[in-house]
Amino acid sequence: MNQMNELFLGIFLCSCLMLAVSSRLLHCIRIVALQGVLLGIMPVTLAIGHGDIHWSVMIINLSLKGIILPCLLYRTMLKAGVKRELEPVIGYSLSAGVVLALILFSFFISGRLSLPAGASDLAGLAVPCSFAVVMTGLFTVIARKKALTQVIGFLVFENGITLFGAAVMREHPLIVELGILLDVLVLVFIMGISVFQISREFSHIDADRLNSLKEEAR
Amino acid sequence: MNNSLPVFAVNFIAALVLAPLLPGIINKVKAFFAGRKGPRLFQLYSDLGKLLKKECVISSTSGGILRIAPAIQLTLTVLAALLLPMGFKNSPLMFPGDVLLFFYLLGTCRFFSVLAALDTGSSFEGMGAAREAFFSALAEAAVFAVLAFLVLFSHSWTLSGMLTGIGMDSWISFTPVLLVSLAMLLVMLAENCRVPFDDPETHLELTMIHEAMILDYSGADLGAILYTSSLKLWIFGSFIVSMLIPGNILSGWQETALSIGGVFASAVLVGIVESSMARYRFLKVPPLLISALVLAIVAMIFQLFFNGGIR
Amino acid sequence: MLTLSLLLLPVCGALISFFSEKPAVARWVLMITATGYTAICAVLPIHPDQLHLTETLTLAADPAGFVVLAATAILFLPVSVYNFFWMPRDLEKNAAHLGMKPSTFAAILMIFVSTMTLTTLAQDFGMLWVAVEATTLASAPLINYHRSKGSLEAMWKYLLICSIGIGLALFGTMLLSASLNFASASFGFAAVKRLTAHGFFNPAWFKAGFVLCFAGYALKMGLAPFHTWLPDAHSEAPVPVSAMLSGSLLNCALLALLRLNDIVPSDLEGFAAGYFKFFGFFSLAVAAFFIIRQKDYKRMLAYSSVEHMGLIALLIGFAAMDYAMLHIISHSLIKMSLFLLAGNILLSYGTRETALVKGLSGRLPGTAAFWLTGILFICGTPPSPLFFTELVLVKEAGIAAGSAILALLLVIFCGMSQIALKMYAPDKNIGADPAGDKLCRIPAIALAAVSALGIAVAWNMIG
Amino acid sequence: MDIMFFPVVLIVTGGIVSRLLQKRPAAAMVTGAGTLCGGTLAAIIMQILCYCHDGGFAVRDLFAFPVLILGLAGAIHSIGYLAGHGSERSGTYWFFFNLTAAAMLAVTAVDSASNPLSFLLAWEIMGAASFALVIFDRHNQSACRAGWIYMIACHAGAGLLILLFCFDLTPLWVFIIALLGFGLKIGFPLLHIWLPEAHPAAPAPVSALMSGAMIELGFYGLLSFGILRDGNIALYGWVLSILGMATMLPGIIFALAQNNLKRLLAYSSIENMGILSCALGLGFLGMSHHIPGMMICGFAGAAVHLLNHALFKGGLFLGAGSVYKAAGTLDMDDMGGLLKRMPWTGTGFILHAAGLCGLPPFAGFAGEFLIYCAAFAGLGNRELPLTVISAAVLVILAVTGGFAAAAFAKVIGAVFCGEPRSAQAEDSVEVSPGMILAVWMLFFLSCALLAALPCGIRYLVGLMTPEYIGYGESISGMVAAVALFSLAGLLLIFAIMLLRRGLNKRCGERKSATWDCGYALPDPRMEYTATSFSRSMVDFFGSLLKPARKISAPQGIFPGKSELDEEIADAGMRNFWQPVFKCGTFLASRIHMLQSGSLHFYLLVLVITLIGMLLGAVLQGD
Repeated sequence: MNQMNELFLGIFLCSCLMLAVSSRLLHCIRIVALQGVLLGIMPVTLAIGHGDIHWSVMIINLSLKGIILPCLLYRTMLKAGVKRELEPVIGYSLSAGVVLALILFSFFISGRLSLPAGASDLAGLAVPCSFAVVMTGLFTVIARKKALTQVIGFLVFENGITLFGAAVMREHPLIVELGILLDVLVLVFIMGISVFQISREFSHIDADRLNSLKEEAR
Repeated sequence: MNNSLPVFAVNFIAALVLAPLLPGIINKVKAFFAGRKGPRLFQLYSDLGKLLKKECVISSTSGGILRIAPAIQLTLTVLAALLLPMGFKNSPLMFPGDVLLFFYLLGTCRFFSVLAALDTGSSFEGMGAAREAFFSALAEAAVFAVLAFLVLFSHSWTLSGMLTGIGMDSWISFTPVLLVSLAMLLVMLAENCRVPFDDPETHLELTMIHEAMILDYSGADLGAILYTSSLKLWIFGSFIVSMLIPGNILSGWQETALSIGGVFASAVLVGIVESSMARYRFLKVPPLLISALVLAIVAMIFQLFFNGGIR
Repeated sequence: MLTLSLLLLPVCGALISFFSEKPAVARWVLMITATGYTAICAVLPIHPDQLHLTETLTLAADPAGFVVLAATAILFLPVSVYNFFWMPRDLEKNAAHLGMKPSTFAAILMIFVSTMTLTTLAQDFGMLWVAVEATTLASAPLINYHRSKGSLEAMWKYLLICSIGIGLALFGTMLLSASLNFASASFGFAAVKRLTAHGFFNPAWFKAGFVLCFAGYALKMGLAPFHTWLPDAHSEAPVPVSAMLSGSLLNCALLALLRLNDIVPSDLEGFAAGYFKFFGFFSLAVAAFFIIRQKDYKRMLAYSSVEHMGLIALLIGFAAMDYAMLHIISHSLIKMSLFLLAGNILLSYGTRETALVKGLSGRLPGTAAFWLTGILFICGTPPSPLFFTELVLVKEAGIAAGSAILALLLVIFCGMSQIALKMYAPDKNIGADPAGDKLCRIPAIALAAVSALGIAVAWNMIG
Repeated sequence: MDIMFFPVVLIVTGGIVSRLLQKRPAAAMVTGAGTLCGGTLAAIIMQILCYCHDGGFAVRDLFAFPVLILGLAGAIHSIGYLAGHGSERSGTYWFFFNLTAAAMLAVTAVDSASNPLSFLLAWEIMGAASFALVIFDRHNQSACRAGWIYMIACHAGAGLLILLFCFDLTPLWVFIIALLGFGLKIGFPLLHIWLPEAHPAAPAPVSALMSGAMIELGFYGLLSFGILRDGNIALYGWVLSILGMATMLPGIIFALAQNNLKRLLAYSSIENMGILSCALGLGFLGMSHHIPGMMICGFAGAAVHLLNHALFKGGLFLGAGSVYKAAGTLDMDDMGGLLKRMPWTGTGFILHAAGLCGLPPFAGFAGEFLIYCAAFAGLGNRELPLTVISAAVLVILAVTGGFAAAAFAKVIGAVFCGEPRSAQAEDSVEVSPGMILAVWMLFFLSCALLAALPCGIRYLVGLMTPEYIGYGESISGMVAAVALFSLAGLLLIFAIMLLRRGLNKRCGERKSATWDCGYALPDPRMEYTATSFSRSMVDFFGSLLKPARKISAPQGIFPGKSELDEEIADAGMRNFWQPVFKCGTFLASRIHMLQSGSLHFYLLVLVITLIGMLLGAVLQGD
């Protein structure tokens, strides 16, 4: 199963690069959904050969990250009436370069961290991958203007963290795991509402134009 | 020195009695230089006699300082005179530090004369008062620099000790004493409102200092003021004379004559100065007073470095 | 049982309030809930209580947690009482742009308190993270109670920056867990501490995890340079919420940092303390410059919170834990009073701009007097307990750092007092507003309590 | 337990009760004033009983005395001052007034050596409570600015004291920090800027308490904490005397130029603190060079001047308060002729002013006399630096005295003499008896001080330095001579006044308009005002004072309204603090630009910091 898991990780990295170059919001949402599905499956594939498989967690994860959240985002997109990220802060080709650099950087950093004892076999690859996903998420939040894209970026960031958790760690207690999931759900829900409210109030969802609150220079 | 008290007493009474002569002497000298006959030598005595009989007119603006100021000035000037060595004899009332009291008594006189001038509400008197306050503050600097010199020179804290302490040996180191005397002469001219600081003869109120301040006095009050200013002239003359002439070279009564003669001579000197120069513009008065300070400081430097005052 | 009721009481109140849909009911429910909540908190130290969720997962109030819990409770009660009188007046003035129903507002406020309670009770890093994230979620809608472009923007920034910050903390938590080489089944504070104390950890992973957790919770706490969202959120929120955000929420994040600091093994103490010191000092410096000539008095208070979080971080960095706790409690009370007073000013003048607030001493005499008192207190004028904590801090920091801290505190004082006095300055053209001034009693009582605390501390220190 | 403990508690309790009685001003007043008067009186009596019982004396008693006396006088004066002037808030007033007085008393009473924290606390509370009083006056628009400056000074001073108390420093550093920290209270150059702002703004009894007692406590602090036994005594002497000279002369020059009555008095306080510092400096120089005369004269002069300044400046501020109450303004150009309208206050004010200028026959002279004597003693030493500094002190002190006389002549002339220059001054009437009593009480106390001085000096020298009792004897003899001369002078003046009365009864006395060069209708507008009085002196010191004049000169054949407006900004403020604050504000406004409102920028900062932290943490491990 290890090769399969490596393949999943590879898909993760590719999805990051795809996210960097895609301007259509729908496309971005699909990428997030793909990542969500992968995250749902990976604990199972990882656990094969190790023993316990938490099917319930898998189902919740899969349905939440792979289906519900993308749906929420899609709905918000429709409501806000925005389809494309037209003028990002950093252009698409440059973004691709940056994400590539970030991936390399993640490998560099994790190379310097000796793996903890008792980590799964996959950890050597999973750690840099999850670092890369986290950084890509952060990069997306910074480099894109639309509030919705920022939510997507945040979700990618969150996925990176989950990936790390799934690939490197044993599980949290179930209740904590559920708490984390609930938090993410509510967060995206509230963010969605906010994006909707912003689009209604400002008739745009450009986060860079939300800059009325500042210290005025004299 | 057992006969010093009577000598002092005689000199003191002479000062009180003869003081009004000084303005007469000055006027006579000035008249001489101007080729006029001038007022009588005893003119001030007659004036005082006349004023004592006259009705007193008080400004209706006054709040009372005007009335009390002449009494204060007269009293404090007489008290100051008591501290001064007279006829080269120590004052019987002397005590260490009395020199401070001496100058501060004169200062208090001036303070109240300024207040009295302001009390009338007259703009001319205000003008005079402002100038008096300003110039006398600057004169204080010169006075206390002279004092510092005297303390250094005589190692005494009493006025009598300082002035009589400049004995024969002071003639050996004459330069500092002369410089200090010159400074003191300038202070005397300033304090007594003589040319070149002020012109008592002027008839234009705008240019007056002391005369402007007493515009509203009349009767006995004016008499007291005039008498006080002549006594003040005497005090300063006597101060300089005691400083310049070393004591204890003649017998008691000859010294008395010398000192009174010296004061008269200082009056003549003032007269000569008044005849030979004009009043300075007000802007030039502060530099002149500061030069008096500089003179005293130079004297001190002389004393410290050239006369071996310092280890 | 007590612990559970502490968590569930606000939730019940929230449900009642939410479904009643009436502002009056909401106000009453809020006040009653707060009273009950405070009462339970008061009983808690007498009857120590634990709630076992699973065999490894418990909820309990340990000393540090209890301090923060107490700070929350003593804020919740006055804020809810203030809210009782504030809400109708606010409805009167701002009915046109309400972002939600008052009942919903009260409900979310209670949920918010519940999540903060969970933070203080959590005994496990995972639970802690869940609770802190939940506080963000519960507080974000509150900011947008008065819907305006500004509040929406503030909410968005708050939501996004804090979520990322908390995400980092989650990442950090996982790294920490990994650093323990999976030796422990539980991730409770005590267990982790036992492990680290005996050296069963991977230093590199531990450091990375520590840094990420530190950054995440410091962001929530408002330490510079992660404070950027704070002035926006705290100034745009309605005053009861501002008071809770500044007075309680920041403490909760701080508690997380305290937990983190607690598990640091002795050979890494210098490493951890360095972060506390650096970010504490940096916050102090940043706040100092932003307070000077601040145009918005609520923002000024927000920056002052940044400053005080910096001071508390410094106190932790210099290992003066007792005084850090004292600072937490005093700062919460004073800052709450100031925000409530700012609420009075806001209601009466209708603006947050300091330049437009003139003649406060004539218009709202009581508010004005306590406003000045509060500003002096927050700047550490005795009898404020902050004076003593700052004194201890300077003493611990040594002469060079101590002088720098004092200089920055002076700069902050200059800035704050200038603004406060400009508002206070009498103006003949401004008439009195006696109705608006009545609300100053609650902050007044809080300030009196703070002075009493300060006097007690002084008594104790002088001996 | 210290004997001051109960008075302090009584006064504070009274203040709190008074605040609680805010709704009933009369009751608040009775409580506040009653407890303050009672507390201070009790403290004074207890102190005297202590002396009678077992003798002894401590430096702190010297500083406690002004607090007690001015607390008492201030309380009496406040009763009248508050009437119709914020009496509805009298509870607040008394709360803070009592708190200030109690804190000041506590500053002197706590055992500061063993318990610096309580000293620090009392010190801070003193500052904060008096701050509340500075901004008490709701009619004064600029009070808040003044309060701000004052509070910053207090806070900065407290900060320095914290440094002083928290760390073990070398004696030199202790001295420097104490000089800065307490210098902020004393008002050394550049640290003085709060004085001319806060004193005019505060209610008069508060100004009296602050100026007469509080700033002097700065010296108490300096002596208690800054001057260490193992420090360099000569250095203390040099620094204090030079600093004193640098304080007093500019202080009085600025005083001279002011047209606001209380501002002038505030600058005069700066001057007097300079004199005090000079006296202490001379004392320390005498101590380090082993010149007993200089040491004793210097310290005794400082002590006497301290008491004199407390009494006279207190009286002057109270008098200024009475004037403000009657004339409704502090601008001297709008006053005039008040001596006729309020003879008791006016006479008291004039006597206090003469006393503060150090003119005989008042007690003020005794203090200056001793300081001059210290300089004399230094002159006789034949050591060049000491001679030079003594001569310099002598001259500077004299010039300062001269200008002080000029400044107070200006005050008296502009406020009390001549004709009123405004309608309100025209209508002013004498203030209530309590306010007069407070002023005169202080004057009589100063007379008593002069009378008690010879014995006091001998006693204290015997107590403190028994080996120099001979010097004490001779110095007390000198002071006794001064006192006797003063008495003689007063009696003589009285006699001459009687004489004059007799004379005028015979010759007649009548009143007439002031002679004004033949001008028939003298008008108040023609009078010499405060501005014009000091004009020539201000011009002389123009380079220091930099007066900003706005003139609209009379023009044309029939000139219309013409005006001259003169404003003199404080040199320290203008040349130092304003640029400093401007720089700070500019820097802050640049830094404000970082909070640009851009979410992307915020996040970027976040990520960069995070990466920096991570790299730091990971690389550190290697």
